[in-house]
Amino acid sequence: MTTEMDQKTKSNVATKKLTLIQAINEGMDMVLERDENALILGEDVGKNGGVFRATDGLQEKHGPDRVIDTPLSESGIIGTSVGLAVNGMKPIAEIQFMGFIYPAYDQIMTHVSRIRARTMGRFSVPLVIRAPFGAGVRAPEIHSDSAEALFTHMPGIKVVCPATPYDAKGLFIAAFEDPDPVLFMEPMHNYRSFREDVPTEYYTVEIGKGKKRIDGEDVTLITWGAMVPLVEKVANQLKEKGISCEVIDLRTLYPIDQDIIAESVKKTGRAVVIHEAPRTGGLGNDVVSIINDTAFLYLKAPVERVTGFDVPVPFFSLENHYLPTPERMKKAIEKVVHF
Amino acid sequence: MTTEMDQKTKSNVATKKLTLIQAINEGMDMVLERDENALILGEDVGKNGGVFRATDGLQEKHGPDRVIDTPLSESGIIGTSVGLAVNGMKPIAEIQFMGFIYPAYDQIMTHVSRIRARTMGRFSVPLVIRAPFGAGVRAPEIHSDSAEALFTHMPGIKVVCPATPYDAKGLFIAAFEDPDPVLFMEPMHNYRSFREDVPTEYYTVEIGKGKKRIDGEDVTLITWGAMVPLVEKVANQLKEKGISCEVIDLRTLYPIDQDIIAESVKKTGRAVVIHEAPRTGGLGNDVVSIINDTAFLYLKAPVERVTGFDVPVPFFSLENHYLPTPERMKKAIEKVVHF
Amino acid sequence: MNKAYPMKQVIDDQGNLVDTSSSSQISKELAQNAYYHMYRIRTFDKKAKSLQRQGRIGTYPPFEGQEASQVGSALALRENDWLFPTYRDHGAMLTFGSNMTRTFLYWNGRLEGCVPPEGKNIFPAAVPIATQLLHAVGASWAEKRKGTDNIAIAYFGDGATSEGDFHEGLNFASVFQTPTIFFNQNNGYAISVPFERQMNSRTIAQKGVAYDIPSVRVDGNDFFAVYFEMQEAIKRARSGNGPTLIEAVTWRTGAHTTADDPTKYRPEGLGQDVVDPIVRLERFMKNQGYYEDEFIATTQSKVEEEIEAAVKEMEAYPKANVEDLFDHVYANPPEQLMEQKNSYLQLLGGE
Amino acid sequence: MNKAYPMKQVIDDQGNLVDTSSSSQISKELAQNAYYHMYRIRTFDKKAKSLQRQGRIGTYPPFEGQEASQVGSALALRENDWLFPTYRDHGAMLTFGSNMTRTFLYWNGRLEGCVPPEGKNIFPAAVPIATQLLHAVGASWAEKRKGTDNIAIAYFGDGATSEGDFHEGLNFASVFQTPTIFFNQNNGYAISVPFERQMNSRTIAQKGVAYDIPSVRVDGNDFFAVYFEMQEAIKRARSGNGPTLIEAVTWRTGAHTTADDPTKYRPEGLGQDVVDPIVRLERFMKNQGYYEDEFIATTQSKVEEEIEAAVKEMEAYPKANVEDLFDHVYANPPEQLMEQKNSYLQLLGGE
Ligand SMILES: Cc1ncc(C[n+]2csc(CCOP(=O)(O)OP(=O)(O)O)c2C)c(N)n1
Ligand SMILES: Cc1ncc(C[n+]2csc(CCOP(=O)(O)OP(=O)(O)O)c2C)c(N)n1
Ligand SMILES: [Mg+2]
Ligand SMILES: [Mg+2]
Repeated sequence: MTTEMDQKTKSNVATKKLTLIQAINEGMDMVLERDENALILGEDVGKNGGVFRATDGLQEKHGPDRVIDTPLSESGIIGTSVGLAVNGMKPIAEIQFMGFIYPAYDQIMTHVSRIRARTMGRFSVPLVIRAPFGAGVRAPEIHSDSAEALFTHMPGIKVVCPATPYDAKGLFIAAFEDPDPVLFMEPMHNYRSFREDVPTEYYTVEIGKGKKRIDGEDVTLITWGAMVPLVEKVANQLKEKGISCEVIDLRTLYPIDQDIIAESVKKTGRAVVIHEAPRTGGLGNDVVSIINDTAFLYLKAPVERVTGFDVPVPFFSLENHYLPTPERMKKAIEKVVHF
Repeated sequence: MTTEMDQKTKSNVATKKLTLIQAINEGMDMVLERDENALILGEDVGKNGGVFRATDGLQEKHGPDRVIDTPLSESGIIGTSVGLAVNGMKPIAEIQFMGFIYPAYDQIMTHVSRIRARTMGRFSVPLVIRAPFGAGVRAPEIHSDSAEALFTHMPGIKVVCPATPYDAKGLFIAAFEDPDPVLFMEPMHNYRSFREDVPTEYYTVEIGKGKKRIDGEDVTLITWGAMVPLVEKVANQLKEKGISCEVIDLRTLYPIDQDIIAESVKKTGRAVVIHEAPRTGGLGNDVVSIINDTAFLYLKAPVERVTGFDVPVPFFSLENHYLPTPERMKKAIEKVVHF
Repeated sequence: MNKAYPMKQVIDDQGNLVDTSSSSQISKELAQNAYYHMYRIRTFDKKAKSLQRQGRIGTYPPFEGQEASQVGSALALRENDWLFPTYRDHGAMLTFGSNMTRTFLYWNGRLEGCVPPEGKNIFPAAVPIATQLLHAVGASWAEKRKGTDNIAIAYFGDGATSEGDFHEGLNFASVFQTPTIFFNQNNGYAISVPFERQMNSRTIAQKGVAYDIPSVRVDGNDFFAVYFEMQEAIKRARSGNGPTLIEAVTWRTGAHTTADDPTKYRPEGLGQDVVDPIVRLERFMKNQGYYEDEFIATTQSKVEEEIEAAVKEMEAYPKANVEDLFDHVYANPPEQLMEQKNSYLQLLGGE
Repeated sequence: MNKAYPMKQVIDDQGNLVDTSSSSQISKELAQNAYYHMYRIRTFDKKAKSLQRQGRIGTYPPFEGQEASQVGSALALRENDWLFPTYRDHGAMLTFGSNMTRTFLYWNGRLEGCVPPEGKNIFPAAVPIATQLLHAVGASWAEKRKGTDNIAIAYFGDGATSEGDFHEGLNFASVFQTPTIFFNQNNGYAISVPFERQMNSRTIAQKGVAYDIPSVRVDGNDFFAVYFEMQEAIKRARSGNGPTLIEAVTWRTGAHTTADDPTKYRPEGLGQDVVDPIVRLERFMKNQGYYEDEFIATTQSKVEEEIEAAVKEMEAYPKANVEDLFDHVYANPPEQLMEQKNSYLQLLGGE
């Protein structure tokens, strides 16, 4: 895993080696510290510190009035957050797993995302909705959905998805500061899979900007979330075989950084999009459209998509077949390179 | 509006001139008549005959046990339908407007669409969910959403969207006969906008097959629902200007008829997708991907998308600006033709 | 309506005082103020229906018959309270301080109709049924957190009680003891579905038991009954004693909306025994000597004038601005959206 | 647990009969059958926990402590009834006739675990909380439509009462008078959230009032209390008198799942006064002379054997079939999906 860091961290700011989930915990701790209107709501986020321990220690430190165990009620959590947010609070709502966000879909679609537009800015919902997502951790049914496309197709909300500890803390703080609602997707597969240097200070990573993780010449690999380390690995392996892959981590899924995609594909002339969610309706199609719109004349081969199949995320005995494998990625990369 | 009809209707079967909503009413009447397990559930579908009169007369004819007014509760309607369907009934559930389907999203996503897969076929949900959708009829807020992309990205369900009375009756009956759940989207703008000859007999239109509505040479226009008549009009206008447009009505949105798209774009080398839903995450992106996958080498210009903007469907004073206009379509068509 | 379950009443159909426990609080001023507001919103409602018939506004959901509920509840509120209405509660909103021109604009499909006057905590009408209950819980919870004694009221209908959000809202309010008033207008119908098919329970008030929320059933056509029960609930809320559920039993005199035809589903004559809430108040005022000709005449002319002016202003309002389609979706609209806007404006300009 | 609200009990913690109204129905056979099933599922549960610790199955949610509730309810059902469980109700499912090998397979991430034996109406465990209540309403409604007297039971926890689907399910059942039993196991916790923070009401039973659904609170650690109250509810349902809500007050002895650490949130010693339901039944059986050594010995060896065989079968089960990923999504899979399948199988074959 590349642990390239931004400018500021290359200078001599203090850092700590953190996992992705620790970085998010630290981000939450900091905003609770700095903004008295910040509060956390969710199922088991208090005493238990969250089923993944993302909010570990926060209730103890900031009090049960700031870090609040709610009833088991996703529409309740989000609907109440709307009311809190329009009245000056800055709620951070945890949805225990993204597969359980669906009961709140109505509140998010018809209110969270629309209140600013409906009231010409008179009311707004500065709400962060955190949701662990993705397969590959042998979780029970429904726990492993990747539902980003249901939210990127929802005007009025932003969708963010860090892949690394550094980005996780910085994007979380940016999401918190954002005047609009942000869905903050946490790849649970990456929660503890590696550590990297994370500045101890308060910093943001800009929403709407992707990141080039590996420079390459022959083909652009575009991905996000838990796929990022895997795609990097594939890129490194292919380098040895003489294929030079550029790897882009989108980091923000709405609004997508079109420039970083366009620039890279103009250079390489070839692209593969990789994501976990099912193929049809997946965000990969948006990336194909962006390439179509911005780099058509540079394309040397059709864009390939390596995605989850058009099936529900299966029981865990089959999940590794559902998820994009290095073999499928390589096959697609070779296909575009040798087109 | 072209009223091309299928083979069978060209022969001498009896027909009646019906509007789209009458055709759906007739389809429901027929399945209630033929299948004692068919039943209709929804808000105001009984005595009132539906807020659009889609179920007009059906309760009177088939009884309040077959055409059932439910409490105001979308998750209730769909969740109960799951239980009815796995136990031998064939429910037809009406969601009053597609913008009110969101409270039922959890039941559709986690149960309706997954039960067959989860139980290896032991249980299945032969359920038709009817939902009027789309803007342009001066309806109040939320009533005008086009949410197809939230369901085409949902493995286990099919999505159907007739644009004409003939297709409406035939696709409805096909949806009813389908062993799997089908979301049946009804373009309310077309409910009464024109009539065509509809066979009085029982017939189906195959799910998964698009329809070429106008033959053309220069560019392929791909669309569905309420956009179909509008796109046909634009195609006819441009013919006079010397641009020959092929118009394809997808009719089924999942699974999409890839062949009809590929064949046409291979011929014309140019394509424009037109739909009402917002651009980002819209089904238009899937069409772009299909073209990328199947007709890349034939493409003479990037595919254009003419869609709703990335904003919530606005209040009706602005809805005609939100919806794709003939001007926007023409601009896009001219752009691809003169690329 | 279910007459089998008793409900709180202060004045009866004939305008007689039947419960004297609050009579010391009944004054000429209160009665006249109630009358003024009920007359005002009734006249607004009539005007809106007629504008719709003439095609000058869009589909409109009349609240005729529910004026005592809407005015009785809204008048009990205080400046900084929060109001979360449905599409049928523009009477309550106007009484609490909505702008009338903007209310007409709302029903004419204009975004401006959702923007309350500066300083007024009036949420735009919830169209998706029952969703606003949770917003009221959240907003009133925020007041509690800030240490104020402001409260929030959520309006909703009988049909709304069937949605999951009704339940989740009451449970949250109960668990967190938020200062929220759940104000139900049981007007007998949810579009075409009568109360008895919406639920099997004979009252809505009893649903409070599920959450140990104090609840009360009140005659929603009796201004005083509504107003005094609201005061009880508000007192409880302001003093930190949590939420209340109020079932105001009333009657939708007309159609669900101007697009609806109640003769399709409502038995002829049903509801004809319901005494109009304004008539009832008039009778009471006459009994008490509060029904003064001059007051009535002034009220009528003042209201007519206000409404005429509002209609005029609505119709003279600058055309809907296309830029508004794009500009309010985000505080800082993303580049893609600005591109969509610019290219569309360019196309429009070039026409 | 809330001891302030009385709940129905037949035998007390010491195994003494405290309610004799049903004592004529208590027989040695019934007691021994109850014991057999409770012992059987307890042993299954222990085995599952130990398999999980050894990495031989995935995350597992133990039901230890809830055996009287699960067996008492499931034994009251009849062959053609419908059972809609949660992830924690494999005890009830096994008692009603689930296949044990497949139950292990389920917790080993295998699709086969969701498929009930032919003819058995057992739905796969609902993971999204409270969703299954509506399925039970629908399935039992279908039975009513078919004119049978079969019923459906939905299992759910205390936490589940907070979801909208709980409310919508009870309302539908009440309005359509479906033969549905809503069987709540109030085990004190929803993961880390205790009953008192999940709701402000002191019982779950009282929530039935909202729908005019008959409800009862029963000692969920008392097999007989559960079994007899179930019979009442079932009688009502089969005879066309609609749904019942049963709150079985019990206790989750262990962790929420094998991934959970209750010491993080559960005060030490809490629940230690709860007498294990199997111990309680044993005491009763000893009091009555039903606790026969031979019966106990046979039961133990029979259960051990069955479980060992099931584990063996589970572990010898053919490897998960990749084709199953694709083949059951639709009755007639679309072309696109078949292409995805074929190209993936080809790639796998080529490895
Ligand atoms: C979630 C949702 N489902 C359906 C509708 C359509 N609809 C609008 S009003 C209405 C009836 C509401 O009845 P009630 O709650 O009694 O309020 P009332 O109209 O009588 O004031 C329905 C079904 C909606 N607006 N939202
Ligand atoms: C809709 C939904 N939200 C959250 C979860 C995560 N979750 C799994 S079990 C559980 C607690 C359930 O508590 P309860 O209903 O009391 O049942 P118990 O586990 O005690 O048997 C939660 C929150 C879920 N499965 N579904
Ligand atoms: Mg009503
Ligand atoms: Mg529990």
